[in-house]
Amino acid sequence: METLIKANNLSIKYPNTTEKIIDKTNFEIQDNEIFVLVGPSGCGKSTILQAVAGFIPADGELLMDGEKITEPDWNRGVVFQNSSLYPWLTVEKNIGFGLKARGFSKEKIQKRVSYLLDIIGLSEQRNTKTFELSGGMKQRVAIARVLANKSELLLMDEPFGALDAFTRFKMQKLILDIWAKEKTSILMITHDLNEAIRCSNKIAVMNSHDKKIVEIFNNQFQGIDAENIEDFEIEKKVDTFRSQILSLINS
Amino acid sequence: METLIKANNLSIKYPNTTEKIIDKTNFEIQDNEIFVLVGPSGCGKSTILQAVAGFIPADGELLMDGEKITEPDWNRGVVFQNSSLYPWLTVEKNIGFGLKARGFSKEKIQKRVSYLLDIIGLSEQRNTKTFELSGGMKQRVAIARVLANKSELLLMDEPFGALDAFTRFKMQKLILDIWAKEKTSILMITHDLNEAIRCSNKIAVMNSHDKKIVEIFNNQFQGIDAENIEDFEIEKKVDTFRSQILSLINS
Amino acid sequence: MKKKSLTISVWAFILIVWFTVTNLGWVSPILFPSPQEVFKTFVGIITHGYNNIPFWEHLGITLFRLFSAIFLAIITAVPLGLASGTSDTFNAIIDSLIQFYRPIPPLAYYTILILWLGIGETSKIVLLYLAAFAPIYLACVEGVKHINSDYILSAKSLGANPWFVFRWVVFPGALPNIFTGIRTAMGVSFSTLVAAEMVASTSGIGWMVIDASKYLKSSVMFLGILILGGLGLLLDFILQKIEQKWIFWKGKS
Amino acid sequence: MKKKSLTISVWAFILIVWFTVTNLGWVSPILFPSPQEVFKTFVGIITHGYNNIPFWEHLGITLFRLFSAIFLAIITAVPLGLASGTSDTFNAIIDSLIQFYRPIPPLAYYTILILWLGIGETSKIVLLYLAAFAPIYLACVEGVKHINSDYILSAKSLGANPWFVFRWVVFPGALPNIFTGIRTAMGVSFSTLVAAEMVASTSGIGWMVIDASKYLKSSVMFLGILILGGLGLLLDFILQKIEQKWIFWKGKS
Amino acid sequence: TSTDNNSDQIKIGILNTPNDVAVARNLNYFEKEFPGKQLKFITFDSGVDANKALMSGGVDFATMGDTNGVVALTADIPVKLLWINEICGNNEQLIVKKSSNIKNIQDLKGKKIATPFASTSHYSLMIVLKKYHLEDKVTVLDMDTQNIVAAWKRGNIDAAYTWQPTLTQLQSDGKTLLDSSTLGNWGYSTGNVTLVRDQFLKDRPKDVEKFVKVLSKAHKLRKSNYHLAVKAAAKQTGISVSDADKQMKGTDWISIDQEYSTNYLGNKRNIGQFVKEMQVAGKFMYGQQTISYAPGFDEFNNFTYRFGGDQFWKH
Ligand SMILES: Nc1ncnc2c1ncn2[C@@H]1O[C@H](COP(=O)(O)OP(=O)(O)OP(=O)(O)O)[C@@H](O)[C@H]1O
Ligand SMILES: Nc1ncnc2c1ncn2[C@@H]1O[C@H](COP(=O)(O)OP(=O)(O)OP(=O)(O)O)[C@@H](O)[C@H]1O
Ligand SMILES: [Mg+2]
Ligand SMILES: [Mg+2]
Repeated sequence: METLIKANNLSIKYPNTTEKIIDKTNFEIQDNEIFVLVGPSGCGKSTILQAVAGFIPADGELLMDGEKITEPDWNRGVVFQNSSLYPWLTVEKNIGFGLKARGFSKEKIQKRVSYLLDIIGLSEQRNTKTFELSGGMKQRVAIARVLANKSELLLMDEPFGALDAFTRFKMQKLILDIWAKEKTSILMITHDLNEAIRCSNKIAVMNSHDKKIVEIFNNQFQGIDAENIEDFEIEKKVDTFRSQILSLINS
Repeated sequence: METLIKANNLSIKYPNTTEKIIDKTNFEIQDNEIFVLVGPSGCGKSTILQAVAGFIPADGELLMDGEKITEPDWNRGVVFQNSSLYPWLTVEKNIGFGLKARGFSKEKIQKRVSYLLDIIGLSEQRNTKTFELSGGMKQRVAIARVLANKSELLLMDEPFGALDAFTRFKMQKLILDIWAKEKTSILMITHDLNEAIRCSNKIAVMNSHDKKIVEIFNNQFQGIDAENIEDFEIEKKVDTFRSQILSLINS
Repeated sequence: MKKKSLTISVWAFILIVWFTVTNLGWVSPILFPSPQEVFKTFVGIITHGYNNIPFWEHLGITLFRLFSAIFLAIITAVPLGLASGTSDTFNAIIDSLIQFYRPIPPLAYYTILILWLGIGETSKIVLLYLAAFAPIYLACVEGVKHINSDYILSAKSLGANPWFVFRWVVFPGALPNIFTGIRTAMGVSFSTLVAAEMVASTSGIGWMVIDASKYLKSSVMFLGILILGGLGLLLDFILQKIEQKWIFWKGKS
Repeated sequence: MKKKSLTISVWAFILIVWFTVTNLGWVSPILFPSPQEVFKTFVGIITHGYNNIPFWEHLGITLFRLFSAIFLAIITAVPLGLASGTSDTFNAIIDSLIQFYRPIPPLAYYTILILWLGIGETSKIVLLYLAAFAPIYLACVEGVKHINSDYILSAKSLGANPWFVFRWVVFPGALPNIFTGIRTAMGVSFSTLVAAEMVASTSGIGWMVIDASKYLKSSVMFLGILILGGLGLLLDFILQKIEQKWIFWKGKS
Repeated sequence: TSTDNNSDQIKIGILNTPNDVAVARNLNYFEKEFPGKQLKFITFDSGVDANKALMSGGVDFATMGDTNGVVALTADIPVKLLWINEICGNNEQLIVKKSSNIKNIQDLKGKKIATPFASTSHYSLMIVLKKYHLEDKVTVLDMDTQNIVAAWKRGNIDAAYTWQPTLTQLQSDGKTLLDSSTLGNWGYSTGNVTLVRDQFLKDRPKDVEKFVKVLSKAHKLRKSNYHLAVKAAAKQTGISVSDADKQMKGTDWISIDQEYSTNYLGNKRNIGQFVKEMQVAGKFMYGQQTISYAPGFDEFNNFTYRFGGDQFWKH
């Protein structure tokens, strides 16, 4: 496996304030890995994601494929908590947005969009206005819009935070399916530990005062439905794992 | 125990549509009981709560203390998902709103507000503007505002839906503490099964097509932290209970 | 609908009071011409025109002035406003100028416009144009400033270059505001219409009212006021319809 | 700040161009009086007044007319607007009347106002009042309609009677809108100022501009325009400050 | 500014009163003198707007009160004083309400008097007030003629100095204290004059001569056939013949010989009396702060077009 993102002594502060939000943190995201970031509200999760996206400048080393990240790039697609689809464009046009911006031909765009609509199960809604979709549907379109670019890395900031528990569960499965098919890397933020356990390869934990990632766990339970485990041996392990993470978060 | 709320063949439709959202459902809420309603998005949970609050009219029988519910009343306090505190009033004035509206004396209001500020741990924020509070603080003030009236029933529609997992956990404890102190009844909606299990005496389940409450469970696990159970025997039982509810929700 | 019938009754009531009061001679016909009188004047002006110019020509020239001004305002204020909303430098250059001229009553600078541009159509249209410019400009700046920043960040991280972002995100994102600005501009321009037609005109609805007021022809004044009121409502209604059709996503997200 | 210094440079540049062009005699001094000339006029008017009336009296009478009108508009439009926003019946009665008169250019009905109310202060103040009324009224209706319905439901289920709900929820909830309405009203009224002072005045800043334009005293016209622009900015600035202080919760929730 | 050199067009600013221009228009004198040329008549309510039009090149000729002519001179508008259309007499009057108990000019003390500012009436009124030392003891209101009628009817004003046809509307309950012929006797004549743009004069002096000839023809007609002239003026301005008669009787139309004599505009060698009185008016207006300086005789001398007159006025 190769290293896709490398952060070395990464520090971040917002231009309008003096205080450092992130102070000398280190992490790596490998190729084809789902890297999930958890931590209490306000600890700086979104700040890290925005730096990786290239939305805000950072001090220290922050590399993608060995190159410094300086500005947003199609190779790092972002899914926001509130889908941020363009209401003036149809579902199809939203998904094709990145490809059009990058100058692909109509046919190529058409083909890729059809394929993605199929994956997210919204082929029927091709020409629907985005504001007529339900929350879950919107989030699926937002994911497809990012996938269209075949970018190496997906960045997702609490992508399912606004969805109800049941829709959320389905979306987690979708993400895992897509990840298996498209062989992409994902950096995801969540405040739901079960979601983290179900989706990730690695779980990076932050607490409210250290201004950095305090621990990165390898997660052996990817794919598991953490709320409904049949096998009690496994359940015991998951519980221990969860407690471990929780105590670090609250540390 | 006495019956506080009694719904008999309750049907509800919105004035501007023809379709019934709730069709002949039955339930009872007893004195000093926490009654939690769960179900998929759009099944009509909020609709039932609004009817109980007296915000929308209902067909069939809907009684509180044997009397028909026709309009909002201070005896049924409502906590909304987004606190709906009045930003033009301080924390203190928000909490005292109901008492002032009902004509209580300044001293009485003062006393009750101080007591409640103490309970919710915001005595310091007495004169703070509400929009300077964090989400969790706001929700605590919203609960105190309703408690001030000493109403018999609290109605809460996903009161912690907008809070992060960690704040949420604390708020659940607060609710149980208050409930123990103030001896009130609560009708609460949530889409978090663990929250339902932790807080409720009874769990009423709805699914997406029956337009009614399909089952009401007695919950023996009140107070438990469903995500971190030490005792494996209990954990097993909780899991079975949760699966049972989930399968009904998805039926 | 109960509401509608109540509204109609109110207007009917006003008409009846107007009719009664004027026909019983309780008020002087110069202060308050009777409805029949106004209607007769209306028929007369429709059939024979006013001051030897057909009514439709008066209406036409007024609308021509108004629409020319709005059109010019749109094609200049929209680019300037969008630029000013997008670029801080450009904003620093242009914004204070517009903020300064905006509150000045148009009549204050009309004389100077006439001295500069003559008494013809140009000065009239420029007066209306200046009234219309500021609201559209401000709406564009506002529109750009209030675009959901996630929209722009999304576009950038999808690979859009600045021009693409502008064309497909900033512009459509600001459109609802721009359209509101155009409606406001139409209103402001419309209310400047009479002032614009006050000097060296011999046609236009606004001029008609002014001319009538010189000779105290009350029924023509009333008629002109009613026509202007109706016309104002109609224009705004049309703009509203266009808005609903073109800016279908307004208020949605 | 870079932005601020750029803005200052722009104004400095304009001043320099103005100075150069006029002092080299490239334009006629009636079309474009020189800055020194305008400044000299300013000093003259400050010290000796205009038309034998001190400058401060001109300013005072203009502000008196404006503020009287705004004050009257507030105390009438706010209750009517709130009532119209709250009660459908009341809305049906009053709304269409206001929608109808709103677009009519004030100058169209000024003559009729003069016929009805005379040439004194009354007709001037009423003209400004009518211009100010509609924006405040509409803002109140809007304000009431857009109050978070949870606010009202909360209040009811906390035991508030309708009057208490109105006083402590509807009114403060609509206040941010009302204040925006007042600012708009000030703007609209201000831009009607010159029209109001055009007839039978012998004082007021607006009248000064009109009088100067009769005698083609360009430097006075320019000065009047500059004063009106500055005054308009100042008034809006003051209102904005008051708004920030009183409506501290605006845009928060 | 649109200084078009379209020599097929003549743009003439007019007042909507029964004057020599109206007579000439109605009898097609202009068309006869300028065959094939495009004549554009633009009506102005007052000299105020006419001056703006002259300034911006919107008209080549414009008729206005002589006080507006003074304004044009001090505002440095590139124009020349070409013609006196009429001398004001009893067509402009100081009129008071019968009910106001004003018997003589002294009684005006404390009263409200309306007049259109910057007009000849305004000037005449101010002269009267000055002569009787009433300047600071009355309220002078600036009103358009139509507003004077409305204010009069409502009783908002006690007196007005204005002209026909407004006067007729006031006369039923009004009493005349004095008219402009008296002012003329005092040496403060007023009148309506026509100005021509310098550029036009320079480019097309022949057309200017023809223009004067046309107006002179109207003046001659009034002398030779008063009734025909009144009828033509009435028709042109859309008023009744009797109204036109009343208004025209109040004014004096002087012959072309008189125009360019020392009594009025002056001749090649000497400045005219009317122009001298305009200079006095300028001094007075400057004293009133209505204009920015008081032009001297020299300036009025240059302002007046009279040297070319010798060659053609005998036609
Ligand atoms: N644009 C900004 N300018 C200045 N400070 C900011 C900005 N955005 C966030 N912050 C501050 O940075 C800190 C970290 O914020 P961040 O949004 O990264 O937290 P988070 O971990 O994503 O929290 P949450 O779970 O609530 O989304 C907070 O203290 C916040 O106040
Ligand atoms: N004001 C309204 N007018 C008409 N229909 C409504 C209204 N509010 C809700 N509905 C409809 O009633 C149904 C039930 O809505 P309700 O809000 O009660 O669902 P819910 O169970 O609370 O869902 P959620 O978990 O998303 O809050 C939905 O189909 C919704 O479209
Ligand atoms: Mg975040
Ligand atoms: Mg709900």
